[in-house]
Amino acid sequence: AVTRPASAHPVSGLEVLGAPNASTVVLVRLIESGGLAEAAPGATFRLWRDTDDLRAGLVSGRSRLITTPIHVPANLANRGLPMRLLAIISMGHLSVVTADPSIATFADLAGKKIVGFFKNDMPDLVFRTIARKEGIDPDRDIELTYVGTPMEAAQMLVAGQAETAILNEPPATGAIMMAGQTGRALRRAISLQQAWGRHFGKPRIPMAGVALHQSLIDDSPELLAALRTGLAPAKDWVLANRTEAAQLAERTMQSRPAVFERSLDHFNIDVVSAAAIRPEIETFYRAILDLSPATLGGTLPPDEFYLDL
Amino acid sequence: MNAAARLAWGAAGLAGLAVAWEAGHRALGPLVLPAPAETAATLTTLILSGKAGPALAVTAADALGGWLAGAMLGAALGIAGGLLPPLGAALRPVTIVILGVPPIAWVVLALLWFGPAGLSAGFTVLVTVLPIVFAGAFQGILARDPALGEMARAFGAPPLLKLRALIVPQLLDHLLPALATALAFAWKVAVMAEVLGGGTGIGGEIATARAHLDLAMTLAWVMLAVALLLACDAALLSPVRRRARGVA
Amino acid sequence: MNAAARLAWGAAGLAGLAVAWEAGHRALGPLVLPAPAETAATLTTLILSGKAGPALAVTAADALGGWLAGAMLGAALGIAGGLLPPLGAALRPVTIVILGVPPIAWVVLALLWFGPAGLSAGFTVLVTVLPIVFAGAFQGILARDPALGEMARAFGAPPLLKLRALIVPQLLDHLLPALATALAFAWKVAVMAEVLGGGTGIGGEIATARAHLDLAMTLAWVMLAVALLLACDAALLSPVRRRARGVA
Amino acid sequence: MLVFDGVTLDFGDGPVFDRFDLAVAPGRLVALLGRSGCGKTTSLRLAAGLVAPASGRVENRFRRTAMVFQEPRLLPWADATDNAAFGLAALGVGREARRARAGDLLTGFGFAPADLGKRPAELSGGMQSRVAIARAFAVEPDLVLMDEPFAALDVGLRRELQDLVRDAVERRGSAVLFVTHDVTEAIRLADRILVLSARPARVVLDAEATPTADPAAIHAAAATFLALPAARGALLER
Amino acid sequence: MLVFDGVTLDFGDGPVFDRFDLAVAPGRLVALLGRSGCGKTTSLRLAAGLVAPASGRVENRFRRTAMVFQEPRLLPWADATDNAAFGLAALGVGREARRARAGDLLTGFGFAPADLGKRPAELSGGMQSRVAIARAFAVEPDLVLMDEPFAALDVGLRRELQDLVRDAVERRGSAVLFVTHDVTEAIRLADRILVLSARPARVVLDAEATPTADPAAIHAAAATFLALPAARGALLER
Ligand SMILES: Nc1ncnc2c1ncn2[C@@H]1O[C@H](COP(=O)(O)OP(=O)(O)OP(=O)(O)O)[C@@H](O)[C@H]1O
Ligand SMILES: Nc1ncnc2c1ncn2[C@@H]1O[C@H](COP(=O)(O)OP(=O)(O)OP(=O)(O)O)[C@@H](O)[C@H]1O
Ligand SMILES: [Mg+2]
Ligand SMILES: [Mg+2]
Repeated sequence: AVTRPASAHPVSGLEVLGAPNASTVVLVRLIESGGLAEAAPGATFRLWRDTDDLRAGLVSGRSRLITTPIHVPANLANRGLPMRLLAIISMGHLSVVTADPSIATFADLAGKKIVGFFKNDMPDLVFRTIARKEGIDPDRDIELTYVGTPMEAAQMLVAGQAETAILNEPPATGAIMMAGQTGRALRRAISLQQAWGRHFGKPRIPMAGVALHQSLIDDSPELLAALRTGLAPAKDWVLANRTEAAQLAERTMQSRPAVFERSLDHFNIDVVSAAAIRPEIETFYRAILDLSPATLGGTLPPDEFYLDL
Repeated sequence: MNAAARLAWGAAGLAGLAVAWEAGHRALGPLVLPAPAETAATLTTLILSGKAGPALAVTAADALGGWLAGAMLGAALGIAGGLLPPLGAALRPVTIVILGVPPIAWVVLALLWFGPAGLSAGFTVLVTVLPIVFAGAFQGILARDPALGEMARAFGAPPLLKLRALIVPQLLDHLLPALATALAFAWKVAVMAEVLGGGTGIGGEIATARAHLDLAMTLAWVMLAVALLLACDAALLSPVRRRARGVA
Repeated sequence: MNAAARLAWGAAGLAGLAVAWEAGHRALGPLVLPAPAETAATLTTLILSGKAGPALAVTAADALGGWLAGAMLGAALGIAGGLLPPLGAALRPVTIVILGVPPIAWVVLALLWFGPAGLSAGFTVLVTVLPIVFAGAFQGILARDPALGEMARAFGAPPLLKLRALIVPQLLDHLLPALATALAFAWKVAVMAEVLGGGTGIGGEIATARAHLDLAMTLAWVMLAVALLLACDAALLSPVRRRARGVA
Repeated sequence: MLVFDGVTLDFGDGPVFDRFDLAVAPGRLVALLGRSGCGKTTSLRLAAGLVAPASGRVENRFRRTAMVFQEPRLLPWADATDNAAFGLAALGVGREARRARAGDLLTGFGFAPADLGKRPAELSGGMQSRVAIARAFAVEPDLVLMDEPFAALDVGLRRELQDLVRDAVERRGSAVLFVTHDVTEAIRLADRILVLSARPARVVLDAEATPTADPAAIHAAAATFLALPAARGALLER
Repeated sequence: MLVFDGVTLDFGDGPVFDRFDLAVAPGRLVALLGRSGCGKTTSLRLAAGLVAPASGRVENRFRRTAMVFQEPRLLPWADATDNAAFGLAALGVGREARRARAGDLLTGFGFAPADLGKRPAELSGGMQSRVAIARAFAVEPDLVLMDEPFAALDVGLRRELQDLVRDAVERRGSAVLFVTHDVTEAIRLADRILVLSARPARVVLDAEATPTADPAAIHAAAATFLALPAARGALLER
């Protein structure tokens, strides 16, 4: 990428859009701790609800810094929007939660009824990819039905309407806690991250990251610099100050502090340079491309997509 | 105005809409609004590839099934409520509540009763259609001409004749537009319920297209649903509209 | 039936609904359907804590603003379309399309034009309300008595008098139920748009409650929205209903 | 037998009837005269059971009653034939049979074949009246309640239909309660003429009569009738 | 001046008028007689510009035209006073003034104060007619088109209103085109009597007349009139 000479003008009125995903707390901490105050004074933060919301923010130029599942910026880049991936902040947060004591491994899922969410979207694709690798045909060997959101799947589990569901965080933690209050025993039977590791090397899935619009990098190299220096300490603070982090999440992301805090162990936050784990990211992208090329807009993103942290 | 002129003007209106769309596309770019031509091309591919048929069948079943059930229930309750004032007064706020409760509240119930796949989209449609048709039928009954009712009583007309010869023709004046509105809602709500629900039908395909951030594909599916709605309106309601007031 | 009796019967209807809810709660348990009493208690806490007020103000602005704008536009177009048959024929399919296109198709547009918090929920409401009111106004114009129109022409009544003394009173027969239906939809759609949108208003609170898997809280917010809808219906439409046909 | 016994009725602005009595026997045509707004139409509606008296009793022991309203009251969406056949439909007569019967009646009342399929909005005022009259006579009623039935008809048609009514009374023994403003019509048709006062309606003149078709006799009788102080007071003076 | 010049009109089932001519001058009351369905109402609608002729010309050069329809055509949601004031509202008269004027007229027509606020459904047939007549005369028209306006009125009211019409013709010089079925009414009122044939309507009798209020003279003239072969053929025979 061509970078213009550094300008002395800070970016004003930046709206940071966070993915509705617990790992976003890293970027929130960075903002709240004043890490971006110099480069982007008055930056505001808001969760986006769906990709339409995100797309409108990006196209209008209101938002140029986001956290997001990493297939989204790749897809947008392939559609001609110059998006760049700076860092991975979540190494996966999917698990199979069940009340069925007979389920311990993927193989045990055969013949069971399972509730999934976001059909054909990333969580579903990850599950299907792993299932294939485990020798299970998700369309034939298991009875997979879908609901609209993880909240509904969690609700069904808690209410006893379903025995097994694929869940993300924090709904998985929330479901287990709520069921516990009524004496129903739910547990995380399978970590999809572990399962992934058996087939793709490391037991982690680079799922969510921080991405920017190229124009933001051009306008304010200082902001990029601030992100580079601030993200890792923000993560460290979150892991070290769990209670405060949960309060922060409650204030800015409307999470429930108790659930958030417990869920911290399971959503695998980390801060890793995109360029540094490009091979792992591409493994993930290829797995998705195999199953559903349209998810990424057909191809791998170009070289300039990956930024160094 | 005859049927041909009406059709021509209707086509002109739709053409105007297409022009507005094209203008929007030029002004805002493909990431916000893909070109109508591109969308139409995508739709053609969809149809030719055979993907459209099954999705369409599922959505049509959801929309029309829910519409039919909701319309029959709504019309029956509306007529009964119109003829029996206390019943009508009791039902009116209930239907407003049913109408005003956002679908998220129903989703829980629907999931529970019908499971994630099955009938929950149809149920959501029913719940939307029922109050609309109720209101139309209710108003149709209330607005009928008392002078004609007296005439029928003076001739000792049995209830069935009154219904057929007096009530229904006057009712249709209010019921038909309600049915048309409800039909349009039925398609929209069926699609939305599928988008938010188990991922079947046109709505499921839209959800997938959205997950792919593929706007042209999303709009192609929407276009298909709307085309079907217009076809349905023409096929189901126009004949009734033409026959309205033609009853003996 | 007088107003007091109507009110009493209406309350009876709502009580019936509450009983059905309680029965559902007993049959299904609190994890599927919280008790009405628990929900009401949650709602009371919400109101007393002062959280309800601001959310409610946002949603009311979205719902009523969108309703007002959509109703005025829809009524104007419906009346114009009813009086000018070619315009009516051109607008009818356009409004069906507007009605039948699921919001996902224009949510990007709305977000782009109006921003995530601002007016996009109101715009979604407008787009839903407009076709409903259009259909009502259109039908109201078409259904008017030609004999009275001839009388007015014979006396050389100016357009304004015709509108006031002839057209409006006949129109209200169809327009009022359309406005009532549209109002209910306005609340529902505003809440839904907020759930899917920027997280403000009652819808935003519902989204949060859902994320917390807190059903009682979700239903408490829904109840608040519905209560407001009923209050609105009583406050805005009942007076018009009473005055209908009372015009000189 | 139709009997009003001490009938009282009030629409909220003073009584229309106050202990009003009336009786109509089979084979009799009773004409009701009275100023506009005195309660003639209301008495027919009471007889047909369309309003109930506040107190007193209305008893209609006839088997089959039909009514010709002051306005035509036709179904706007049905054609002339179906409208005329409505009473037959109420009796359960099949569609073909009732349309044939109604069509015959209307043709007898001067309808051209093309007019039979017209809807009310396409019919002249007098044609609408004739459809309403055909609707009543199609059911061959024992009691016919007629509210100024011939007001919109030309002299020729009026005479024909007057003859039809007399015929029903004399040959079938039907009873008729006949409201009219036309004294000559009352004299031509009635077995008994009642003149009502202004509200509350009271019978101020109750005259037995002999129906006649002779114009000279009718005019003479009308002049005599209107010279009676009671009739004069009730019908002409303010 | 109102002029029909070679007017042709067809509703799709044969011509109602075929090159029909007619002229009404100020200060003249022209009565139209003819059998039911012959085209009398249609001629008034042509005069009022409510239908256009298929060919020929209708010219109405009067400044202010008012019409009394065959049916009352009242606004069901407005009370008697507002209905009678409708024509004044069309002229832009303020609400208070027009209601006062309409109320006076109706009171003159025999309305009790309580009746002024009634809606049409609460009025008797004759009361509705009177409201329609008041609506027309309230605007003090130069040309009044009247379609059997007094058919629903009792003898007394009819005479009063007949005098009102003659008064308008004689004192204000209004022109009146007056449709009636009642030959005596035509003779009582008209300066000229036209008898129309069955469809297509043609003038089969065109008689100058002298209005009179003397009952004996009216009855004699009516008998003479109906003895004319043209009138007899058009009005009485089939
Ligand atoms: N809108 C219409 N469509 C078809 N035919 C019509 C229409 N209006 C009137 N006609 C026909 O035109 C003829 C004349 O009708 P018109 O109302 O002028 O009669 P009229 O002389 O006023 O009769 P009446 O004394 O019964 O009131 C009738 O045969 C009628 O059926
Ligand atoms: N529904 C009603 N509400 C209030 N008043 C009514 C109602 N129906 C009739 N009236 C009043 O009752 C009286 C009698 O009315 P009715 O129609 O019986 O008169 P009528 O003798 O038939 O007169 P006309 O000769 O004018 O037809 C009138 O003063 C009328 O205003
Ligand atoms: Mg009467
Ligand atoms: Mg006529």
